[in-house]
Amino acid sequence: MTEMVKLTAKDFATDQEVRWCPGCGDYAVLKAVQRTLPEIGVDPSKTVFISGIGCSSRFPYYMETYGFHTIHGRAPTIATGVKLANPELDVWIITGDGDALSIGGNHTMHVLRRNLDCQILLFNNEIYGLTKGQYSPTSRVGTRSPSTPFGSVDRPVSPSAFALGSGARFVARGIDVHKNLPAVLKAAHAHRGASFVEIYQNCIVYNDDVFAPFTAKENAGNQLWLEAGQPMLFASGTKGITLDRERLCLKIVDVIDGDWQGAEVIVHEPHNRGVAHMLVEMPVGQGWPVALGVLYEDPAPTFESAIIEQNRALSEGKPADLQALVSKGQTWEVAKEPREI
Amino acid sequence: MTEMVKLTAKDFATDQEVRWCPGCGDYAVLKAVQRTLPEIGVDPSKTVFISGIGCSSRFPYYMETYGFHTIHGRAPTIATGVKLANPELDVWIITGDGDALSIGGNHTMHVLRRNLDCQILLFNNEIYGLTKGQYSPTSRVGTRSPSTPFGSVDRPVSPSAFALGSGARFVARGIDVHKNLPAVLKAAHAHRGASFVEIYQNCIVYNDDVFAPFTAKENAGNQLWLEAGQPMLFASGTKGITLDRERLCLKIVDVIDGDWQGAEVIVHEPHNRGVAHMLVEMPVGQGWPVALGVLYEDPAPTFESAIIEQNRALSEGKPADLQALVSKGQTWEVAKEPREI
Amino acid sequence: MATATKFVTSEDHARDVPEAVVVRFAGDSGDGMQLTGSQFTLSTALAGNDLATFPDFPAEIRAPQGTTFGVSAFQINFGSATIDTAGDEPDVLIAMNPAALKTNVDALKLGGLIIVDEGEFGARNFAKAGYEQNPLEDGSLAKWQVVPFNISQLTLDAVKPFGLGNKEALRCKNMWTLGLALWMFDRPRKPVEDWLKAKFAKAPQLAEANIVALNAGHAFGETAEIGSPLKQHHVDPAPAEPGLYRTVTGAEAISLGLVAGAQLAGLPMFFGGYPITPASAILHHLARYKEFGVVTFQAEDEIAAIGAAIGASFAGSLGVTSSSGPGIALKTEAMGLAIMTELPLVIVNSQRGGPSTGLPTKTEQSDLYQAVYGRNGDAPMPVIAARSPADAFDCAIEACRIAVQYMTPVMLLTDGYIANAAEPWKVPDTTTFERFDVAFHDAPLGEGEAVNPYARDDKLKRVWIKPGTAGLMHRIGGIEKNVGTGHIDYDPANHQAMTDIRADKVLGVANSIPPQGLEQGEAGAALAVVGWGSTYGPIAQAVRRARARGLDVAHVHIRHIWPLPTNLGELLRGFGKVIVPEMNNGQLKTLLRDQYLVDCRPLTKVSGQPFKIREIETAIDEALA
Amino acid sequence: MATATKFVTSEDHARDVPEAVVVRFAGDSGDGMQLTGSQFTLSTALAGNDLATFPDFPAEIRAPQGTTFGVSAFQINFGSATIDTAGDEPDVLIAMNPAALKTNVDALKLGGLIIVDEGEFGARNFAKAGYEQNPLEDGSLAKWQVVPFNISQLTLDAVKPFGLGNKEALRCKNMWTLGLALWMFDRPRKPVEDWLKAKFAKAPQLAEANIVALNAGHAFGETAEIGSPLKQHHVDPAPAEPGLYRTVTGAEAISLGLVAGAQLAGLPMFFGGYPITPASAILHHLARYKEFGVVTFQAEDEIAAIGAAIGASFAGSLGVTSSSGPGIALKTEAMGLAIMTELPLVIVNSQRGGPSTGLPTKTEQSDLYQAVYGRNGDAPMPVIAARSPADAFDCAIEACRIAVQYMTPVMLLTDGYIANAAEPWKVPDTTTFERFDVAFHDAPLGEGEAVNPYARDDKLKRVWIKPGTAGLMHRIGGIEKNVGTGHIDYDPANHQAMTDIRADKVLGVANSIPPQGLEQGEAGAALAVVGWGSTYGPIAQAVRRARARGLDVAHVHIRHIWPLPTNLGELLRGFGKVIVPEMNNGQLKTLLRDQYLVDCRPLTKVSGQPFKIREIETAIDEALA
Ligand SMILES: Cc1ncc(C[n+]2csc(CCOP(=O)(O)OP(=O)(O)O)c2C)c(N)n1
Ligand SMILES: Cc1ncc(C[n+]2csc(CCOP(=O)(O)OP(=O)(O)O)c2C)c(N)n1
Ligand code: SF4
Ligand code: SF4
Ligand SMILES: [Mg+2]
Ligand SMILES: [Mg+2]
Repeated sequence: MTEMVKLTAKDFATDQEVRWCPGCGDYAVLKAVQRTLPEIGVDPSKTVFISGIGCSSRFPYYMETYGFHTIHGRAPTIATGVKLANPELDVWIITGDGDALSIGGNHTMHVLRRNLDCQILLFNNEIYGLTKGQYSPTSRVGTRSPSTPFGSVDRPVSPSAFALGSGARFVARGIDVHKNLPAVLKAAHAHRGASFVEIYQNCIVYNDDVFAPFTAKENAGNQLWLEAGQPMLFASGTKGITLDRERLCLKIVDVIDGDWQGAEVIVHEPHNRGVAHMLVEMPVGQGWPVALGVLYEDPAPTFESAIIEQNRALSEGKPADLQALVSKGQTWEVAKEPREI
Repeated sequence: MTEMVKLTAKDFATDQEVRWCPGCGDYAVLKAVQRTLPEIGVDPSKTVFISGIGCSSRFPYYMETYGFHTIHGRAPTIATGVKLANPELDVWIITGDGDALSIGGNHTMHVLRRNLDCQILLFNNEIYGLTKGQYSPTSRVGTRSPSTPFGSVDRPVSPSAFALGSGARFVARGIDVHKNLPAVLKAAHAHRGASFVEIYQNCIVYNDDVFAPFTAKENAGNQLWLEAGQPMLFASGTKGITLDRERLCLKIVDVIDGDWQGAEVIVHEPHNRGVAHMLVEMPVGQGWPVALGVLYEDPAPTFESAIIEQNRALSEGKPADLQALVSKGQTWEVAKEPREI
Repeated sequence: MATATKFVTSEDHARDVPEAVVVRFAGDSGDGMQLTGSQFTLSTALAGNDLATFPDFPAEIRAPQGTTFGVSAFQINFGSATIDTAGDEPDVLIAMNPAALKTNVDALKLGGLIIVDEGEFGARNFAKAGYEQNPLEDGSLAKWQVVPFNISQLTLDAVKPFGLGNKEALRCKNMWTLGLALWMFDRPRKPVEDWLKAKFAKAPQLAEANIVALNAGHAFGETAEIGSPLKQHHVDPAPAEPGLYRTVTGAEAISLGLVAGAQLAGLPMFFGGYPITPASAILHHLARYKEFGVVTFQAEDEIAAIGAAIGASFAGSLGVTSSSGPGIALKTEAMGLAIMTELPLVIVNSQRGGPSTGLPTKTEQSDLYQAVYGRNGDAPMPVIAARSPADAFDCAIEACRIAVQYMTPVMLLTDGYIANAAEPWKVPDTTTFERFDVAFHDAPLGEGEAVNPYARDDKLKRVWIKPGTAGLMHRIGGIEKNVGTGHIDYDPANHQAMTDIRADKVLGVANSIPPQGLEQGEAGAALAVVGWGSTYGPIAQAVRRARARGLDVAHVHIRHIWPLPTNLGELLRGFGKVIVPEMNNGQLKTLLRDQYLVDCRPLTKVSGQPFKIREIETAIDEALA
Repeated sequence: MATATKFVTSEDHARDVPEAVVVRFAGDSGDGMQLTGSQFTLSTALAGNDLATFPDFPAEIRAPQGTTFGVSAFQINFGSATIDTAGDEPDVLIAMNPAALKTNVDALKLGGLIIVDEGEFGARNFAKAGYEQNPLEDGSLAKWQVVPFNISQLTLDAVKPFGLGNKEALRCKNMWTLGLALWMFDRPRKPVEDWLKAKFAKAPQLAEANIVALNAGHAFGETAEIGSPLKQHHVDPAPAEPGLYRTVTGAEAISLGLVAGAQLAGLPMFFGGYPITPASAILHHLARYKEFGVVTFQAEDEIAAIGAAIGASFAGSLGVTSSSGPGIALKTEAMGLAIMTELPLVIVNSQRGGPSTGLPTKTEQSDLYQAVYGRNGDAPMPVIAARSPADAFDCAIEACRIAVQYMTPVMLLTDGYIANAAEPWKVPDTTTFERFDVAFHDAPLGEGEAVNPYARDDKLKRVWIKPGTAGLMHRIGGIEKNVGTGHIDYDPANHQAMTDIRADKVLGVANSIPPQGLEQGEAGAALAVVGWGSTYGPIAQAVRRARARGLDVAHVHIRHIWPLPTNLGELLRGFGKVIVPEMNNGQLKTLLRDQYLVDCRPLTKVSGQPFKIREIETAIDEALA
């Protein structure tokens, strides 16, 4: 890449045929990423997509960048090695709800708490697509699936709540086919540190329309798109979120004639962690909207920069003298003429 | 146990010599548990202590109950099997900060989100005791240890914040040597579902006095003991916690002459999840107290009861007829006289 | 297969009254070929033929339509004689599109019959399949007999009255094809109709449309004026013992066998699993058997799955877990815990192509090393292997028996081929099965007596004390235990003693198993073909053919991989030569050579595909040349 | 050991001018015996003796004082001749309390010397140690020579001037004891004094108190009027090649070797680890070598540790990970990924007693099966084993060489004994080492050319393309790859081809290693003792003694466990008999019998303790009887 030509989405597509089911939400995310990267202006040869196993984890094969399709749940560990070995690389982790939160939950937590500089795109379809439709840790109670033919009984985990609890410094949400996805991706990329993005992705084969209550056109009013410095409004601005100062929890208020101040609607401050916790835990469905966009952002030092900096500081002025290293400690000389007994 | 005699702490002690370092905080927790169980009136033969690996995980050997000292990080998985196989058993999980949050973080999350009825005692000494003092995921930035001789750089995870993010319905905190520990243990036992208890435990050998800023006698004022329906006061009632209604976050206020209402000090409602999040995330040290006692409690159906109930409902009236089972599906008869060709 | 009573050579006969036919259905993943295949299988079974099947599908859920990597195929071999494999070379290939033709035609027998859906043979599909021109026209299929129909159009015409959308209407193509196939082999349509009605109970219109398509395909065969290649064949029923039969896949049979095993042990069963191809089906089956006291648990990962199963065993259930290669690898550490705590546990490994993610939907036998040797420490564990879908039922029971009678984890090896393949199964009379009821230890302690969870019987089995038992509280764990008390003990002599006990206990399992027999041939034969697992079918047929040609060859098939039957060494030493065909690089071979110092020669195949009979026959010829 | 030049029999000589002495320090975990031992070792090395050590400590951090399971011991064998083991039976036992006496006295040589701290011999400690009465008085030690002093009191008296608390003052006991030991063997105190000053740089008063205790112990030896048992011995220096020497433990040597290996490859090193006994020390050492481009990462678990190492290798570093049995088990799945993606990786396994948690602080060789066979799928991987602390340095370099020259994960086996034991090491001239610089592939693509990450050289090594390289973007992963393009490919013939390539590539490593040599004896000897790893010492001594007695026995010690040296089969077939001593139930034996059909007889010991020379000598005698 000596001459920097303006790249297009096509330049980020490989010659490999895309192998998802027709109609799968993964296509839309792939398109969005392929469109966004040239807009950000990244160098494909400095970009690495790392995934685990799952339908979504096939993603790297379709990106004309470096890529590693690893093993189930372990993408964050491989990403950590890649980034520590070469912090110049721009690392994207692609994962699913099963990959990131079932088998891989621990690594997801640790990559977030350590704050490795990377983007984590979690394709949440609330199902195991690749293994043919078993319920996942994000599936709702009552999900019927091959492994739960009479309905699942365990309470799901909320990816974004889990990310926050794990110490994430950037938490965002998007929808596979929504036009705002590129903006969310750009924000994630701009954030230094681990950017956690939960993408609601429709699995047309095993969990079709599970997000329709807020993704369907007629339900778009249930989307609360957050923007820094802007009031938390939804339903075309007719409703807003405020804090119930009695019960110390969030509350929905009607906004009359756009007077959101009057309704005491909260202005979104992405660095407010307490509010972020409440936003991700809004009981979606029961009249509550889904919080989308950048829910929380408050940068902190990144893991790899701290490591690199420590290593640099400690090795400054110390030559890598192998002979000196092996000769260290308390040593003794045996004289030229060996003593024989 | 046909006749129920009143048991004492001694009845819960085994004949095994306790093998922790002299002065280790684990002794105090062991004592507290051995004292509390007879007070609750549990049946030792229906009680199971399950642990992973670590100094703390030696605990079961010292409890005259059933016990399983398993492998590193996996105690929640074994506990899940025990409880699903026999929901009558009273299951305690004993784990350390490394065991529960380093290698075992994923299982900790899942046992919490599933809400298995059990008590989880996490001995947080912010260090790996058993392997001789390496830093752990709860160690503070800058911790010098054999594996981080120049100080650790990664941001620690907060056990209680992680538990909440994982969907815990009961989160409490205690201190190894504090007189309130039995009360916390009782509350945990009384809660139906997964009760998460973080115990600050002093490792006298590898991390001595790391909690002294709030555990030392002279620093007891930094302990905020929460009680349902009571105002959040600390420093002998001279300070309290309130909500900054501008910035929507917690704030410390001075309480003059005990007028906490005047100072707008919050009354602790254990089921308030939003406030619980803020309490566990108070930046301890920088003038902030440590929230102790039952931080959050809001019961939900337990995993094993839901499973058992579903299985019961589905098998009701269906005999376990093995012959019928193997004869299922589309079958055909081959006549007595086999046709030969 | 389970019902074999008489030996009849197959496939080598003249074709007029065929005794065995191999049919392969191939189409796009979305074409429903697996359904077509399994319904055809059922009708074949009902017609009394012996049979074996081989479903072969892509790793993708639904790859883009029309591509070669999206092709899904189903092969069935059925006949009036004993059938042991899904057949080397199809006689008939039904290809629903150019990609299906392309990927499958090379396997077809010289002169075999190709039926294609002409309606899919257009330029776009040629391109996707990588054909430069129309293969139906360029003479490239001259070795075979090609019969093209426009199945798409014929289906659309047939279901027109239902006013379905184009896409939905075309979904009935597979039933049209099935109808034609049923006609070709003179089969009743009723069972399929019943099945369709049940399947589409909530959409009776779809059921009807499919039935109409089925009938249309059948009628087409009856009435269409097609030349000789397409004619009706009747395949006589195979000889079989009288009784009730059903078809069974390996995954089903293992599930049923585990339920039976737990019942025979008198225990509730706990199954901890995590989905993975091709093991998931066992979880799916068991999730439906609630009335048998089966608790299924979809864990967060394979480690949690085995951990929970160990916990359940500790609590007094029969713990079972299942996975395939990568997941079994993850369970390794916990298996060590089960070995050390001497808890019963059944671990089912449905082997697939490796290493790593490998070829998830393909079959292989390459986890034998892992099963026998793949743990830290000296960690002996019994291992048994199923040879066929029906045999998997017996093996699952056997695994349960060993687990509870010896207080040990047991690994049951099966593979992708067995898991998915179906074969007829004579329903056993379960009331005649020998029980192996577990007696939990619950005797109250005597005066001054201490609980000893490591007290043993003369088989070296330790006592199983259920938590909840009054007065017998005790602790177990993964650290070495004192041989006399069960307390933690690091003493050197004690570790040696416990290591010896663990090894001897597992070796002792050999005393409870039958001596190794011969499938065919005599002890002392010039050549023995020694196999294990799903190579049974091709080895049995190959040996049969070789013996029919007068060769002195025997077939030994090993179920008990560890410990090996006590007479095996002697048996092997008696043969002139020994070859060991395996779908791996020679793993059982290592075991046999180590144990018996017999020059067992490996015959390896690691392609994700079962052996062909011919491949083994060739090896026999070479060995005896 | 590394410095052996001449053979001199040891221990069997008359005792007046001893040529080898075995001393064992034993005390409570809190008594600082490991420090005493390592300082004594250093002074011994400085005195020019050859030596070997064996630290033996409990799993507990600090078990309750005075108990037998809390005893920590350190044994050293040193002499004026070649020393290969820490010695079978101590000549001198220094026991700091009754528990230490109890657990160690039985190993003592008949007539050996026992020094005890009388101050600890009170009723409470007898009870804790399980003595019913005072062993110093009941005649039970009559076989040995017992010299009791009140070391506690003598130490308290000595350090009184410093006004330390009782507990702190008693902490100096170990230095008093060391002082006495230094006197006994005529050693300078200066190095210990220097070390104390450095150690207590921030508390000079403590340094002084310890030095005073050290001098007091020494002076006590000089002046005390004790009978004959306690007298000064001078052990002459051992013959050694001239040069610079230091002591080194296995963990240190591996760390240094890894650094050297990465340097020779011209790569930065990435080390991903998770603490576990006895592997942690490698992480601890490497964490200090920042200036060598070493990045250490304490991961959340062993899976993350190897995952990160694989990621680092993908990114162009030399990835290294390390653990012991249970942790290695957890890495199994990821090893498969490294094999499939053909990335260089060094996996160090510091073996400990198993199975499961087992005996974490004890030594064993029971992970060989796991190393060679323990993965799903046909997953070949080179395995090499270090025989001693000093040898571990060379082996670590060799592991790095194979990893980068063949693009493969390599497992390096060591064990708890090697990891902790120390021996003198002639510091090598690293400038003479042969480099194996890595050439990353970065040639721009030609017209119409596609990137092929699986393009190979004639050693079958694939190209290594660093992410960040302009224009060579590509994707790798755990699914089977096309042999020609590197794209995903499920084709049967392709899988067979890739399976063969993976196997052949690893087998090809044998072409880059020296042929198997003999440590002692001749090819064709009546008996060969074939060993691997840390059994080197006792085998070497046992064979030496047997040969000194005129027996025709050879010693073969295998470094390259997989692939085995190409001449090994021929070599083994030439011997009359072969015995294979292993600290496991016969694992290398399996490999050898499988590969060569040679009747290798196992000699097993699974007690968590190294072999005694005598045990092997006895086996030699029996084999030749
Ligand atoms: C160790 C291991 N266990 C299990 C599997 C099987 N497996 C592959 S993907 C997957 C879950 C996929 O779910 P998700 O991450 O949500 O991805 P999706 O397919 O829905 O995009 C499972 C269980 C595996 N490949 N490896
Ligand atoms: C699989 C595995 N990895 C690593 C270890 C080594 N190990 C034992 S305990 C432990 C950490 C202990 O820390 P923690 O859980 O905080 O317990 P503590 O000793 O501090 O009570 C480690 C790393 C092990 N036993 N097993
Ligand atoms: S199964 Fe679902 S997630 Fe997977 S490719 Fe198909 S539609 Fe997409
Ligand atoms: S090392 Fe620390 S945590 Fe472990 S027993 Fe000792 S004091 Fe307790
Ligand atoms: Mg999913
Ligand atoms: Mg800890």
